[in-house]
Amino acid sequence: MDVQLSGPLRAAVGNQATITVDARTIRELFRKLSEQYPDFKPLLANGVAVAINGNVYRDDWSTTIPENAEVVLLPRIQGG
Amino acid sequence: MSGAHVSTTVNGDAVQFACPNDESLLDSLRNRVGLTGVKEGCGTGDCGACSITLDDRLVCSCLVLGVEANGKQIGTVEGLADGDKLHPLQENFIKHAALQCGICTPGFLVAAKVLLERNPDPSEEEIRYALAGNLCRCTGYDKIVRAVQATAKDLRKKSKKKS
Amino acid sequence: MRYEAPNNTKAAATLLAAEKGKALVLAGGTDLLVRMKAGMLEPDLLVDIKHIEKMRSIAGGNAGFTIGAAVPGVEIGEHKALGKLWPGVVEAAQLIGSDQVQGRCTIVGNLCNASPAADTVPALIAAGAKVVVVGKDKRRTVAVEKVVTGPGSTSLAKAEVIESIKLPKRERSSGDAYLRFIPRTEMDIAVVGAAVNLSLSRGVVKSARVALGAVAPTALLVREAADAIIGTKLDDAALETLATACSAACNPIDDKRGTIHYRTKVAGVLGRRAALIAFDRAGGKR
Amino acid sequence: MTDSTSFTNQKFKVIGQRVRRQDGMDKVTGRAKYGADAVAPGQLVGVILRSPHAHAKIKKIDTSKAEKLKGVKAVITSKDLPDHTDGDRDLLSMLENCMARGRALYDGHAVAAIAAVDASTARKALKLIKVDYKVLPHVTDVDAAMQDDAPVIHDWVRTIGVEPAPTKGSNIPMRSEFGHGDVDAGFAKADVIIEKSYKTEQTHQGYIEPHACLASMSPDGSGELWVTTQGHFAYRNWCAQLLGLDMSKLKVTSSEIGGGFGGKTHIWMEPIALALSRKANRPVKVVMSREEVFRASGPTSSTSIDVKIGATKDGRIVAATSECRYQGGAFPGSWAVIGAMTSFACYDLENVKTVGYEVVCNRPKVAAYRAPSAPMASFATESTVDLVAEALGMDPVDFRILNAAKEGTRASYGPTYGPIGIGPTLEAVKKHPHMRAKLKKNQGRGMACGFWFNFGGQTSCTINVAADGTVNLSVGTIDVGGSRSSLSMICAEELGISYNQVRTHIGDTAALAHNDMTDGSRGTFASGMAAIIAARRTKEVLKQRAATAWEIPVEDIEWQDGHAVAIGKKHSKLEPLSLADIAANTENTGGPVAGHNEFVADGAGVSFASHICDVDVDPETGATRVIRYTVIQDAGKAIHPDYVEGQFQGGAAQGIGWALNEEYIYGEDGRLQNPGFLDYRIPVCSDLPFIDTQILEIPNPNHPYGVRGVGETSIVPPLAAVGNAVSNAVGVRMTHVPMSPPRILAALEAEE
Repeated sequence: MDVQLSGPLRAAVGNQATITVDARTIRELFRKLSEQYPDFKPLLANGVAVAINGNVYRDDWSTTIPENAEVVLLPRIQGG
Repeated sequence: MSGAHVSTTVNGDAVQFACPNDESLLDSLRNRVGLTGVKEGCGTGDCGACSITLDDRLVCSCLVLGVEANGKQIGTVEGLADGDKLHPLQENFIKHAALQCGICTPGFLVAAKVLLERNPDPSEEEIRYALAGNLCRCTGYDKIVRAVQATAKDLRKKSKKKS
Repeated sequence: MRYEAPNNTKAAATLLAAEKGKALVLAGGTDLLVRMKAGMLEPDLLVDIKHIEKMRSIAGGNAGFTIGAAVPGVEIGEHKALGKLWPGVVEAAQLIGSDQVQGRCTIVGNLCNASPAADTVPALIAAGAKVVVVGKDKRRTVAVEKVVTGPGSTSLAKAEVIESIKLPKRERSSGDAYLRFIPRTEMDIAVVGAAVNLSLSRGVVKSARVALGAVAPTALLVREAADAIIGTKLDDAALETLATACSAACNPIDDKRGTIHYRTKVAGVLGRRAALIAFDRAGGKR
Repeated sequence: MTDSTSFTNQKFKVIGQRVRRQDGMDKVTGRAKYGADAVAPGQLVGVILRSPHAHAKIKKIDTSKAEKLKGVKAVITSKDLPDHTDGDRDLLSMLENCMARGRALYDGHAVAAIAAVDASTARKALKLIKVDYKVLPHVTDVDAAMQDDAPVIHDWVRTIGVEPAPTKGSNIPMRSEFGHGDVDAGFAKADVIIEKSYKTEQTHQGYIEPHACLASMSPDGSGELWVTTQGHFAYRNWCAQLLGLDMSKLKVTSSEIGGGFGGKTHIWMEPIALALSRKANRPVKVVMSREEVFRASGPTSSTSIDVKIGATKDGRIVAATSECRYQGGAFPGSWAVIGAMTSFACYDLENVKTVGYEVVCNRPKVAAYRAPSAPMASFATESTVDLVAEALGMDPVDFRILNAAKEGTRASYGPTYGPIGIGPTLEAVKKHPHMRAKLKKNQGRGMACGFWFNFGGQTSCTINVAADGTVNLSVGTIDVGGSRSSLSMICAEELGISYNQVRTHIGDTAALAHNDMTDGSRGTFASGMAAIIAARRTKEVLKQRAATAWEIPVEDIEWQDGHAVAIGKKHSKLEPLSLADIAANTENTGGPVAGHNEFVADGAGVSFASHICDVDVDPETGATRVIRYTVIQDAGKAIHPDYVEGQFQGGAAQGIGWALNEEYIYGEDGRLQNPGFLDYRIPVCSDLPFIDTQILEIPNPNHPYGVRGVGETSIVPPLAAVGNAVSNAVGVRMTHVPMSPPRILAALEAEE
């Protein structure tokens, strides 16, 4: 599936806006990205959220990613 | 710091405390009399959270020395209710959702009480200016002003009935 | 720190004179206690003047008022005769702080705090008010504009205390007004203050005094601004000359409350607006 | 079904009512206990010495005289706070922010602290500490800090997000970029292009209750902390990590909170209070003064933003860009990221690019402030949107409606929107009587839109059924504005009992599993969702108990209106059992009845608002008064409408204050000049009109009731709504917030 990246996350994957990864859960997605792109790991520690079909998941890495889902990685931001 | 022995009346009760001469009445009330309903938001008279009455005058207790309270009559938020019966302002603040975090509420209640005793039928503008010395950061003042208006109405009705 | 609450003026002056360290007068305390809390002032003695009966009352009438140094703002606001004859002085006193502050603050405290931005000072200067100063051995009367000598400093000697403020005899067809500019509607220190006091004769300004606050190290009595309207019916040209004179008199600073440019410009605007109110109060018709 | 969080459009009995709040009685009688209201036997007073310099090397701290003063029980410096952070840069920054480590980084930065028997001894002791400073060059302005010749505050900062990776230190920790399409191609198609630069000054949350805590540490490493906070679990974790404690040995109890708005999502003097207590082996109370709150807590960013929008004659935006430079204080943060993400979130754009630069300055470390970073970005965007509409000769509301995001729009920050409320709020603006009210000379009307994400996060709660059938709900999200009442309503709704039968409490860190903070408008959303699930689980237990009592299969039982009802003819003789009936006999049916939920509340729905503002400007003084104001916002579902309205009104008031008068003013010396409510001018009662509200309810599909967070969005539109109104009143476009009287007068004179 295609994973879109935004913000500082793009720099971690060689300045690509979209990459292709096969993953069924957020956990698997993050594991594969960390293996493929060493710069991704420190960003992950800062917090990365995943938008799956428009819903933003900030914490639960067990969330499953449906086939053909729109997947967007976002910085995990803070509220007030 | 030399100190003083202060005999005063708080919410109708005789109270005595000893304090250093430079201690604010706010600190005396909170730390020596145990009335923590009187809040400190600034300590400089700008927020009104420490509002009390001193001989029936509305004042910021942070701008009064503890020693100055000697022989005076003090009224705080703790003295508003009559036993288990809330003051109409207290009732209306709850009913009209006039508080969110509630830290400014004691000061507003005391200030609003003084206002309504002086002016039983204040206009919106009069209410807003009378309460300008009390800062609230949660409500935008909307529901506070409405609660005071509702109380003024209730009290006027009540005094009409009596007369 | 010692705290003393004498019951007569002489005793207050004697206490101040006897103290070797720093001795200060406590009236309303709305400035003093803030500074003490901030650690800017560490007095060795506070002399509370609120127990001095003479300083707690407002006396007089048309022939002149005497306002005790310990009278709080709220009582000045409640004094009907004073408000009728000197509405400008009273509104200036009422502008000091919130209702809570009004419960404590005094106009003499406002004066002795010696802030360039004090609200009552321009109004008192415009009114031609004087203060009664009591020392250990003598009393003297001083014009208000002679009391403050610079930001935070006054012409009072160490053992002197102001007992009261005297407002002069009020002539017929007189009016005064004080306006200040603040960014909010309440609770701010004046960015600019302007007071005008005038008397009319047959609808023409016979005498006038114009004073400005927060535009120089001390409040200013602006004679040129008064001259601009004396002998006029406050026509637009006279008002414009007054405004220009007010702006010209300004010697302000840039600070967190306003810029030099802003203060200078707004001093003229407020001077003009205050003159219109005073004129109207005096019964003038344009 | 029990644990499903999908929206079901159920009919409500309790939800939507305006019930009396449960903490109301304590709060109107002065009985409610806030941060500074706790007392412990033998407690000491803790005070903090702060740097008078914006940037200085601390050569030496001599505490010996202070230590010798009678009544002083502990003196600490950074030496008493050894580094336990194990290479975690963010955590170390947090520690360094709590107390300077060799360098003071801003005016007000803590340098040392004292615990003494009373306040006057503590204050006297502070003056006896001698600090030898070497003053260093400082920078406080966001644009100045980005210049090549600016003093570099942290030599270890390397800009993330740029190619090639820099090898040299700077004040720019990160560049981030969002967007899609081809903006150059988009601008090439545009008939009108407006490009404008904006500045906004730093503001503070301005909560009326200063930070306060009572810390009690024992030599065995256990301790308790009573504190005003938006997140006691986070405080527990951070304090334990920074002090090298076991998290479970530190029990943190949240006091009533006197306002937070994001400012109490971060620790400041709490680790210091604990360290003082540990050293003195006595309880220590630390209460910040108002001046300390302004100088040394976490205000919001000051910003500098460029926006460029291109549109075609038919009113379609064809390209939009923004560059957001956000000052984050003395340590790296990620505030510009949010500015860049929210810049164009209200619009449906084919070509959009937003860039954020985080900037470090010699100012206090920025913390969240209600929809953090969004108001400034919105000010720049919404001001420019009005300019584009004007250039096209279009009505600004129609122009926004034409370009508004909708379900299926790809958000400028990446994902595709589900059902959202921007369009409906704009349609509501068009219909609102406010839009047709007459205006006088020097009065003007403006409107603007705003967006906020809203969060969910880790949440746990417990429902306990008492023997009389009344119910306790324990949650771990702090109640900042009445959420305990909303949560009691939810619990009552689910259990089919009355609101007055439920009492909600905030559990301490030992009583519940972890809860994220009350931030991101998550309190009622997340704890509400957790409470729904916990209540549904409780109902399952109650049904089982009825089945046990009746000796019938649980499948034959339904829960109706607070009763277990046996279904079917064969059970027709069984009278329904009320919750109280079941509760009275739990010892015979299996023991106490409770329901729990521990989960991640994902699926917070995004929220939109449109505001309308009328102002009156005095052209001779620049004084501006807001004379009428209307907030229209999508709440998803309003649990307690009074408190939803309260959030709308409070946010709008804060935004109006920001727009007109609130700002941090730094001198040339890098010191804060207005650390008090006298000159940091938050709106007073007489500054504001009544603030009208209109709640829209476009259900969030990911919440059983359709709830969206409501707390933050309302602060986003006011800056631009006021700016647009000023422009329409007196014809000057304000690009610098706050639009204080001197700035407006200067703009008017420049126009002449």
